[in-house]
Amino acid sequence: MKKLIASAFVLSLLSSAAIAADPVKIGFLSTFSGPGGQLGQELLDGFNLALEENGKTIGGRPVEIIQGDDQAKPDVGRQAADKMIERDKVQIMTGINFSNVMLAVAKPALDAGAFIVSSNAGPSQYAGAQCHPHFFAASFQNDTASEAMGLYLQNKGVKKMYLLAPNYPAGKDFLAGFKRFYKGQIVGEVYTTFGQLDYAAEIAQVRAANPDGVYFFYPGGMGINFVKQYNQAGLKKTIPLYGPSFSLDQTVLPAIGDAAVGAFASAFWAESFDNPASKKFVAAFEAKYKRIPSPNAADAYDTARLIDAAAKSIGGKIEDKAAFRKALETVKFDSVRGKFRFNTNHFPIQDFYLTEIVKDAKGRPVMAVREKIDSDHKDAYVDKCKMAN
Amino acid sequence: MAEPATNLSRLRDVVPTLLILAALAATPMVALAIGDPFIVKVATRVVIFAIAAVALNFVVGYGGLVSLCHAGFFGIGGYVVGILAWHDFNAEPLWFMSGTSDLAISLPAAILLSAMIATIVGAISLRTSGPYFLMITLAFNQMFYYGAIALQKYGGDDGLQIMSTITLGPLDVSNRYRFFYLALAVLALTLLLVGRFVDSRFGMVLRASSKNETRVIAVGVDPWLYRLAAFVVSAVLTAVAGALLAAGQQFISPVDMGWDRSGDLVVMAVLGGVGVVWGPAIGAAAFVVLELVLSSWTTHWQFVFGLLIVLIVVSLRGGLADLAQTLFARRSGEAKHG
Amino acid sequence: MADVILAVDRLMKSFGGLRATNDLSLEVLRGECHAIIGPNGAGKTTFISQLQGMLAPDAGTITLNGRDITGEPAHRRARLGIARSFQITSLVPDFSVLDHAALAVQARLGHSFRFWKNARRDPALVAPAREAVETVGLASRENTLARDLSHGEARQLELAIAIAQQPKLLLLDEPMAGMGRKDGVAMTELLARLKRDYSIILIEHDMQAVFSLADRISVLVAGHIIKTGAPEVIRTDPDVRAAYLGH
Amino acid sequence: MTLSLITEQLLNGVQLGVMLFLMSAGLTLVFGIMNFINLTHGSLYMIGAFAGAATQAATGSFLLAMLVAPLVAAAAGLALETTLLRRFYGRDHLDQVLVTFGSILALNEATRMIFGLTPLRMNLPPALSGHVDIAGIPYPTFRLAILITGLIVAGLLYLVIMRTRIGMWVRAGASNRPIASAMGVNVPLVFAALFGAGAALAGLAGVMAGPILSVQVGMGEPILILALVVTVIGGVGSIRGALVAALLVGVVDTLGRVLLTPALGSMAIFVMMAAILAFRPKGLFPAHG
Repeated sequence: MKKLIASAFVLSLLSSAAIAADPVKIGFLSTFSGPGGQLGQELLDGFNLALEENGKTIGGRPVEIIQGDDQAKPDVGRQAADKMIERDKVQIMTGINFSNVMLAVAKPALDAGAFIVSSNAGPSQYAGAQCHPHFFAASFQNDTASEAMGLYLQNKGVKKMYLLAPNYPAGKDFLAGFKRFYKGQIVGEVYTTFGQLDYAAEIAQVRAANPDGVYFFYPGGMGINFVKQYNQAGLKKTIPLYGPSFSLDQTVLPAIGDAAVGAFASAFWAESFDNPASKKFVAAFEAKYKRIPSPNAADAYDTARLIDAAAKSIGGKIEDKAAFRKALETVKFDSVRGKFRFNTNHFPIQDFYLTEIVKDAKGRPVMAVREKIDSDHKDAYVDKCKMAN
Repeated sequence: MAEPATNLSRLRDVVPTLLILAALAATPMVALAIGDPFIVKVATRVVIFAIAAVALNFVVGYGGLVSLCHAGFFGIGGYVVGILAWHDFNAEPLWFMSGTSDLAISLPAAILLSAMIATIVGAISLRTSGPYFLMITLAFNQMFYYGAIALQKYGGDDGLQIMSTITLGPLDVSNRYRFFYLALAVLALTLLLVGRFVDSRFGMVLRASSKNETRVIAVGVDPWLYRLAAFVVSAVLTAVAGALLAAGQQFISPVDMGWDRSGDLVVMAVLGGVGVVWGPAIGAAAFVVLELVLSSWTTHWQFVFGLLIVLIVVSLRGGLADLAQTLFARRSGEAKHG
Repeated sequence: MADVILAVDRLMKSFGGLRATNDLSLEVLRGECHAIIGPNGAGKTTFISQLQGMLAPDAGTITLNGRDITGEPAHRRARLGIARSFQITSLVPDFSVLDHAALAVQARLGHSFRFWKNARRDPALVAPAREAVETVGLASRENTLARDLSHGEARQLELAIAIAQQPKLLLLDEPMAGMGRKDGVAMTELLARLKRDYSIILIEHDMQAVFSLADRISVLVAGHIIKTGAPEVIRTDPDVRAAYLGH
Repeated sequence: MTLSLITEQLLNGVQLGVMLFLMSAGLTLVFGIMNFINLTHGSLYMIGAFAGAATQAATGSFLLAMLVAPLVAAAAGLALETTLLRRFYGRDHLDQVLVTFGSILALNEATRMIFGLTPLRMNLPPALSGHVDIAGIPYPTFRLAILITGLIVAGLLYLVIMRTRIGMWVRAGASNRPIASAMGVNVPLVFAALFGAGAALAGLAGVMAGPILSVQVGMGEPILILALVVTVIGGVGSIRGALVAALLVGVVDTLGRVLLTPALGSMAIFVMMAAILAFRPKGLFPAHG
């Protein structure tokens, strides 16, 4: 067994020994296997695209990406993160998509002195009380997309809403975020088993409650199942579907197909965004990967460019942690989201838009921007954050 | 006349056990020598899963009872340590007692709680046998799993972080080397206990019951109580492994007690070989190390991993232990001829 | 009545519509070898299984040494002194000959909640086990695993296990089933020795063996005992000849 | 809940049950007759769904997809059986679990390498995409079609098993294996055929689930667990038990989700299984004496 471990070690040494001196080392930990594997690949593709456009450099230095698979299991993620930090000596960690993996990984990574620049997961703990000088979320805080949709429906005067989400913390966060701004009547608030396949029973309950709209948060396969079945039940026309972009983005739309057309999503970015950075990104992504990018890919793309811009502003010397932190906090880059800046808790302040799912010229369902919901939206936890100096 | 057989079996069991423990004990020194402390973390994970797999094999390999609720006990052990530490860190009393980050208290608590739960679960599950036992234990595992998710106060699905420093009595075990040797000592104890148990009168009844229940009843023994005792012992040792996992990674989550983790433990045991006490320890090492090495090569590592498992089960009837024994036998055979 | 070790009173057992045991009454005397014979399908093994406790009768009582054991489970009956050798050999494939006998000894000695001491090196188990193994003539094979035994040896081992239990009553279900002539003769000699020490209920198709061993014989036809008597009485009984031996 | 809502939820439960029956039928027979725990059954379901989705994408025909999927699943099942799994019929359950576990990993990953990561889409044919009125409830036509198809298949299966020579052999095999093999049938051939038929049913369930669920890698495992629950509650080897248990699981799961708290709703069928097995340790309709 000792031999096994030793040979495992030698093998990984061989792969890392060939790299040129002084590269920036970035650990990309995400879910690559199992049903969640699609999201990890989406994030990695967005991240890699930005690096390639940049000649595979960060802040003018060559970059080495150490990839890790967390299998959507916190303890597996923890082990992979330990390896990245201790053996590969990564300086920045990114890619993590599940909040529970983030919570298992963040503390040891930060304790070891690494930066975390999240391209996806943005748990409320790190936006609030546990905020950390070296923790940045270039993506979003979990609740904000739901807050935007709640705000929109409140402003529009929609009276009765029915809420659905999986029974896990992110599901509760999303619905809590929605209720933070929506003050109308909530005629149903249902939490289903994580990974549930069939929603016929819940949809029947929705029909019986006859609300003015349904707000749902179902990521991945759950969202595909729910939207298809909702459409088959014939409810989409009478009771409109509203969701955060994660329930209706390009990771699921191709599989849902026409069933999603007519649903509404709140988003900080959509593939139809009309700014030069975004258009360039979408075109490059489609050309390279033969599919439309999702907001997750856009976030990862932004994350890489954000890290690069910050590193560049200090001449690539990210080893100076105080300077790098400062550079990240005040980073200026050409975000695909148009406007982007960090709040004091290192979570983004960004605009939110209402989008509707329509078919594009090629007949593919996409998110089309309808109106801006909120400018410079901040998360709800920033007041709890006492950022250390 | 019985002596030669006994000596042979002792050689078969004791020598590999000592080799495994010695190899593990040497890993921190290797890690230090080549300057890669991460190896110690991997070795710790190997040791913890080895404890659970060896414990599970007590009922699987010797009792003929394939349990799919051992991840549940693994998680129960972890949550006892985690919850007590949470109350310690937040200085909030837990019913009548205060929280603690001392393993000298939380380990016995984990043992006690898992023993109580295992007694109830075992008493019900052991009414069934064969595949029905497999599925009823799966049902209990699902109940534990959803129960842990319902623990919203302790993080629910997000899991529970241990913020305080874990100690063992006056000893700070947050140092990875110290913690590794603590885990290794528990593995050694587990191997010793299970090794003694399977050769004892108790073990004879347990093993005979798994192969021929009718015969055991006919000589005047009701296997039920023996199976229950074995189930409880196995569950308790698994809970200790879970407690160590939580203490070592400072974190426990419901994912650690999902049914697929139960399946992983069974796979480790069978992969290593259920016929010998130390087999599952090798299986755990192979599983953990293969997973780590393969997943660093390719995102399609599960394809290779799956094929390797198929290959092993097709070619080796007694798991990796079989391979080890064959190699050992051939080498000593060659030595004799040479 | 003191010399009756086992009394069976109006035992009934049905499987679906089939009456496998039909109003069966029988008394076995202490120290006798009581053979039960009957055509195939007469319900002999079903009857033995009810005596041992693997099957529960629908009605009737079974009394061992004056104690009603009808409701007792099989393992407790074994502890009360009933030992059974199975018609179809029932062994633990990866246990040695000695292990089997030792298992029976440890069951007799009380509970087996002893976790530490190696059972295979426990003289309290090994010595009596070896004695039982020697009695049936398997001494030279004591370390052989059950799966490596010949058919005849496995039959002998079945007996060794039963003897190691030191039972009050031995239930022998076709101990010679499937044996060649030579093994059969050896087994008959062995049984002749055993009957000096034990009360025995013997089910056997080998009539030569039955008539040489049995003190009394009961004839079972369609789940009912039609006759009980000394071998020479049974041999000449016209009803028995008609029902069983006649063809 | 109103009466019409209860009716609708019962319909939903029965429809889920019918799907589960299609999955469990093959599982319980292979388990009962070959004494083989086939964890790859969920992968065969996945293969059926992918084959169906790919066929529809290529030809646009849902009907063709319905025909191709069971055939591809059966072919995959037969390939697995003849090259690998048949060696494990006589082996320990543990070895069977291990070899099929390894196969699941490899099959899932292979599917991912072929079809990529994005879930596939299956569209409903226009004729089935509307809804029909059942006692005042607008019920999706496709779900009704699943229900009817499932009941027809269940009925046919019942007739085959109860009324034909093959069925007689299968029943004998499920309750007494030695007798079955002593009946002088070409055992390997019949085993393979049975395995293939079970795989075809799993493939059919997969393609019928395609328009409702997302067609993605890993879709087989959750349904495998439910099918195992059904198999065990019904009694291993019993077709009748599988039918009753499938409907029971479908209805209890559906109503549990509606009537209970989320945590309890998730546990409902497992609590039910534990309770049933505690009182009937060999399931509701034990096939082996």
